[in-house]
Amino acid sequence: MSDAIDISGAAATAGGEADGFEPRITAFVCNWCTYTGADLAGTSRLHMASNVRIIRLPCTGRIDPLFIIKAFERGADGVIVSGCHPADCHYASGNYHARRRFAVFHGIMELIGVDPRRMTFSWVSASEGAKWRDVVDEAVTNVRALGPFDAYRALAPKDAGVAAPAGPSAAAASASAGAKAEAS
Amino acid sequence: MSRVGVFVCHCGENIARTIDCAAVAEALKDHPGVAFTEDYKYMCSDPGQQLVKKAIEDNDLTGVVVAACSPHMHEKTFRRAADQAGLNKYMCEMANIREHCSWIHEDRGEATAKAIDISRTIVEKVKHNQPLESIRIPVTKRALVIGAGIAGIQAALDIADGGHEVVLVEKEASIGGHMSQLSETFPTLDCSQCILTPRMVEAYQHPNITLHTWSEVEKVDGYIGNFTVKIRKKARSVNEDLCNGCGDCLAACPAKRIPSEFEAGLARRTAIYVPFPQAVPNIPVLDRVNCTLFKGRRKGLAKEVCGKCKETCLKGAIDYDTEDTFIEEEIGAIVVATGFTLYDIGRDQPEGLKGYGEYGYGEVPDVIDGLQFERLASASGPTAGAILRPSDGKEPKTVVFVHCVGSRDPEKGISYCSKICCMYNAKHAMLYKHKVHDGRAVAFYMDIRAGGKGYDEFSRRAIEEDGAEYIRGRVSRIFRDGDVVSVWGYDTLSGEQVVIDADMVVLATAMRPQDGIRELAQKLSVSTDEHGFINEAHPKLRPVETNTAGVFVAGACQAPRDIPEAVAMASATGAKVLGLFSADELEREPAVAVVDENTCIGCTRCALVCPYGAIEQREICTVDGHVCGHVAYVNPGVCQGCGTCQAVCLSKSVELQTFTDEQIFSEINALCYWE
Amino acid sequence: MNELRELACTLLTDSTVHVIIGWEDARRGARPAFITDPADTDRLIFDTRCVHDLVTYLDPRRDNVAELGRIGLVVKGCDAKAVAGLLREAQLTRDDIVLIGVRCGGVLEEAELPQAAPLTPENVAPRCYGCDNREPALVDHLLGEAQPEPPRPIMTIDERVAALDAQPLEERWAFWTEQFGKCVRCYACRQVCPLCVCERCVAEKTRPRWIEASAHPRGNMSWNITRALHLAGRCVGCGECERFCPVGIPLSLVNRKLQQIVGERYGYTVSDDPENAAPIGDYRLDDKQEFIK
Amino acid sequence: MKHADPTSTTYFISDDDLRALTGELLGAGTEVIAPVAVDICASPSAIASSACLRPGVKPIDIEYRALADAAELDLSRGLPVLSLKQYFLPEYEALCCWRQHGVEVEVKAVPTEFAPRVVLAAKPCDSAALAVIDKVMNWDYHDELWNGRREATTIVNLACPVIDESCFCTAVGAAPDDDKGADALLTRVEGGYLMEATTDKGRALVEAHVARFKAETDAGGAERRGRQAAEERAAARVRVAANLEIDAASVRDWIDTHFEDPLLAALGVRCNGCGACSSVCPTCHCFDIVDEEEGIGKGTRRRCWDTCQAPTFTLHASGHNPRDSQNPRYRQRINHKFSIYPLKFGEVLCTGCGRCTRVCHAGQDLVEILQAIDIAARRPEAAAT
Repeated sequence: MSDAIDISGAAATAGGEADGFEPRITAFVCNWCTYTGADLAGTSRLHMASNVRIIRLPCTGRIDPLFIIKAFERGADGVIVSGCHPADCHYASGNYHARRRFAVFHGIMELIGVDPRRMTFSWVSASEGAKWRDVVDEAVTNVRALGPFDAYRALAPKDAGVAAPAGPSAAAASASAGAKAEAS
Repeated sequence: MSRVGVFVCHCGENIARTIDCAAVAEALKDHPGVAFTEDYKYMCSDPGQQLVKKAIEDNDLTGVVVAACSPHMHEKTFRRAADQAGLNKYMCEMANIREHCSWIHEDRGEATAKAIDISRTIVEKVKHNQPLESIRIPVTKRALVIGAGIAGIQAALDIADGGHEVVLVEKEASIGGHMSQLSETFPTLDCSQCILTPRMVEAYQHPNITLHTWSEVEKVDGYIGNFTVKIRKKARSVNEDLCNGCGDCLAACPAKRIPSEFEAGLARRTAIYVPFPQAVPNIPVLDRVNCTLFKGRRKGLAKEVCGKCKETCLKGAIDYDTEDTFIEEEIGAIVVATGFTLYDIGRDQPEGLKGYGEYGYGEVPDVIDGLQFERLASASGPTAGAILRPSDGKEPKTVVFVHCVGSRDPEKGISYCSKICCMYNAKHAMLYKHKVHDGRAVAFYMDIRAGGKGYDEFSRRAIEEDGAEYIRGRVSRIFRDGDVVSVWGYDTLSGEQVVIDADMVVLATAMRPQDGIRELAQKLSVSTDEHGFINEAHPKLRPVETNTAGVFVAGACQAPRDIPEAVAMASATGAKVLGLFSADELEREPAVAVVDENTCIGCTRCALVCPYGAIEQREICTVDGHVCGHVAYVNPGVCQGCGTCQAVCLSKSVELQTFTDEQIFSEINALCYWE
Repeated sequence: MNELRELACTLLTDSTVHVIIGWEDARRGARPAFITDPADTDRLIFDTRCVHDLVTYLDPRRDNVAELGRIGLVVKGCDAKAVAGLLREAQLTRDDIVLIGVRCGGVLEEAELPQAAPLTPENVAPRCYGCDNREPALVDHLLGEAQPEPPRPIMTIDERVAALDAQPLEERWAFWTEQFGKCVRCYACRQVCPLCVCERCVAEKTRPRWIEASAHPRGNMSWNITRALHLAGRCVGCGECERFCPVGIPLSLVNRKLQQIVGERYGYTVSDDPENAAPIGDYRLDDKQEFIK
Repeated sequence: MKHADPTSTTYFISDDDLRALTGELLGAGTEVIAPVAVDICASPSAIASSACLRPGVKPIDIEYRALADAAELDLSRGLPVLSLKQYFLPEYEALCCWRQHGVEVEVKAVPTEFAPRVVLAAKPCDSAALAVIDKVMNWDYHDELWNGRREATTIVNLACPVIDESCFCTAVGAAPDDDKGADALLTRVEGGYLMEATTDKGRALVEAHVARFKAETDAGGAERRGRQAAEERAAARVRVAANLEIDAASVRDWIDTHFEDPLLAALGVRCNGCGACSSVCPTCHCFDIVDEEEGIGKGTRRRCWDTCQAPTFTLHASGHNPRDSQNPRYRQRINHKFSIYPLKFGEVLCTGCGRCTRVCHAGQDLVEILQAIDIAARRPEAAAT
């Protein structure tokens, strides 16, 4: 419907973007290690890809897999989850609990057919500004190679009268995503 | 409907160089719920803050987003400003467009676009912020000081003089620590005992200080302002109230050949003993391991084989059947001052360390360590201050001092510099030369580290005035060669191999944290570095705080320290504790979890994962008051706000204030603006 | 069977319990039975059609079951694991129920059959193969004589999961989007799950609404992933979710995959020992983290 | 050649013509919905179900689907898993969407006109259900979306070829050969079908494709086919009636006056409240309205199926829930279908398709329940004791 309101968050991901595609990556990071590490990267003027948007949380222990699912629903092509190294958790054990949760989530997403390279998990301490830069750049490179996560966006509801979210149909999308998965 | 104000800071050129701040402010104008946007050169400057306050008042803003530097930098600043403008301070958040954007990107277009996203994200968060009140928790104005060396004593005295009770716990029989073993102290060469003893007595007699010697911290519960500490008073076998310190029991004791810890093994003591004459308290303990009576008991002999001390004690203070007792203390703040122990070059080493086979694993007589030399040089020591070597009591004519034994030797497992050795070696060389005028003092060193008031002058004096020979180089071998101790070294300046037939060798062995420090750190839930030294909260800005609120650190348990540093740290902790005690309640960020009792089913998952044991089960009752179930309850005093409970709650029945699901959900939602 | 009926009769007669929850024969096959009158105990049956995990009736929020009084529950080994789950999560007090265990040699895939059929590789419920709890320990009474091992199904669940894992990513994605696409969000899977006992399911939380309510592929994906994750380390593999699903989504494959993950990574197998703490909510310092940079 | 006589309403259409007719409709871009056998063992799904692994006949799902090709048309099938309801009240549908600009909100409603479409071989219990729901959809509020779809759709029923132990349409005033809610009825006869067009839409369909139909006026089999059809249909009714016979009126009144009766009050004990019965029910029409965000200040308002079997259905904002357990919730289901609705609209809110019974693995059996209520209603004294 030409006159419909475009409410599709991922409108700009129309297939045409495939060339010159810029991945959108959401990072869920803990306040004490990785967020501070990212601050250090800044104060050290370490240049890195600009595709990552950080959401600050107190601890990786606070991160619910639903955050990641919602990020994909909202058009993220990839996610980064990062916190304190084991034994460094500001809250003693938050990251240990998170580690188990992520392991299970990671397994399920793989079963379902989500390319694990769309999800980067890392430990980045407050003193590892350079590591943060590397994590960001590597994630961006991986996701750029995989292409837009149209397969997930294609799950969006297609209502009569509401402009359907851009991107190919579920089948086509999954196929293309698959093709990329195989290619890379 | 929320009315958020967005304030974009140029940070001079720091942000403006790569981000078009005006464009960011412009882009945010029509963001749903945004009522005011502005960009300014220095938002944190006084006029900048004025701008924020004015905007809050003029546009009755319900939330504030400052797009500038990291929240770790200026969040407090702007929250204070918001507060002054009558807006709840927790309705103000920072969008980090400097560290996370302008400083790490070059392309102006990209950076500006990202800055807009970041700002939108935080606007979305603020739209769901709740006005919160800081949490107030009562403070028990009693301090616990663990370790009664010079640092512990100093901290205890400062706090006690500040008018608050102190519980001082010392695991040895006497307070005083290592300083009481020293002869003279650098760089002034004043007598250690002379300056320490008055402090020990003062601490002992101070009305505000409760002293527990021969005691250890068993268990620590609670949190800042409200710790409960369980202390183990080890069985002393001597009633502290009855004993008058006459010393008859010592004379009576038949077991007299036990190496004295205080004399660093250079003298003997009895089984019932006082560590040293000036001990505080001057009350003996019975060393049950070496006591004849207890040996008999361990053998299971029918009748007691000894009992002489008890017989001689007119006060009837001795009781062989006392056992460890426990006392619990309510505590508001804790100072850790457990000090150091010396690295020992022997074969048996704790994990990660290696001994010095090349130096004979400490089995060569007349190869001693610094503390042993202190005892030799001490007027109150086994030789009454005469420098006589242990093997045959002969006065050594050639003494070799070896620096950095263990220290700065990653190969042996210790990479750090023990810091005080350069100074005490100089002191030892000096003391030796003062006592043995015709003697030869040779020091092998890596570098001379004499930073400190009067320190360099002091070490030069050893060389220039007292004629100590300093050889720059390491010692490769030390072994007994007939009557002498042969020292093979290398002079890196002349490039020559050096062999010295010494009469005695003094090793400046490294300083290590006390044994058992890791266990203690766990009880206090503070972290330690790879060597076991306790981690400070910030190496520069919070050197005497730990990452556990209410636990402070002083002296050599944090890193190698000399006396003035240890004392300075101790007084610093004193100031911190007094500051904490200056208010009846302390304020905490309301970043705590809150349970929705309507939907919680009391499955206890949250309680299982809470690192602080802040979650307990609470009964809920129907209107007519009969118990109809259990739900989780989060103790806001204990909760530190990690949010792990919320992530594991299946029904999302617990919310972490300041990081609620709605806030995070909306931040993720903001990602839709990417295009 | 008589053993079961007699015990039930005694328990009801001497008011040890007020209701026996077991299975009965009905017009369309076996189904849950709620016996309150000793005279009715001869309705009780136990045969290969008794597929239902009756533990779902112990959900503390089932007031209409609770008001029947003290419960005597007939459980197979797999059901006993679910009871342990409820005990573990403080949803039940052991002393409040009487557990009547039945030695089990496996069950059929479906309960709606005129009479019990002997188990064959074609009709056996795949989950029964390799069952490690055919004689529940967590019971007050254990009835029946020892049963033979269930037959090996044409394809075991593990083989199915393996077959699925062997597919390339895009095949798996196509498969699951198709399967989850069918979901009508009736939440039958949740309602029958003996361990889904939340007062308010996360799917019904509205502020914020993490899981979209309407049955479009995106909301369905979110719901199905979340349902699975919430059962990680808790699922006892009773298969009721899949059996009740009106559109036939193969949920037991997801559940099984989760069991494999916690099994391989944390050496955890769900058992009917209430002390056997769940793996999620627990941790080891040296937990595997090969997927973390 | 002889063409169909427009005045007559009974025609014969051969199997080939029916397929051709379907082809024409599709060719003209008309959506054609019909029961389709879906191979649930299509790879890779095969591993999902043991049924697919068993030797011999492969299982299939029957679904109402929009045909892609006339060849898919297969009238031999039984009852689809989901009823025809989903094509008139979809599992979810947009009502409107909104977008916020600053403090302004722009709202856009969805269109309520729909392209014409045809349903072939609809189950009589499904079409009848639509007619029943029409009542509530045009009561205090005229539901444009529902009615829009109803008007745009021509429904051709097929007299039931498959009947099982859960069918009871005849007990609730419907029939396996009913044309209620439909525009025409097909009955299997040798060589093809008898087609009775009973509404203008039905007749219009015939006229539009008149070449495909033969009026059943001529001799030469018409009478035989008529008899054959009549016998088939009568036999089907008898088979259904054998499952259940009740007096719907006395059931209605008894329920109305026995709200607290133990028989009604304890119905839900084995029910899990999963609501699968409502999902598959052709007459359950309750929906929830939800606003689903697509980001900041933008989203869609949708209505989606809801069920009275879910606790949240009646949960008040206060936390109070008038139907606080499965007993009152299940009673509500019976009450609404067999008493409240009939009393208000003169129609039982059930067409006896039996899906709820088939789908329930907890053994809730509507046939059994209605039987019990019927007995109670006929012999009040029996129920009292």
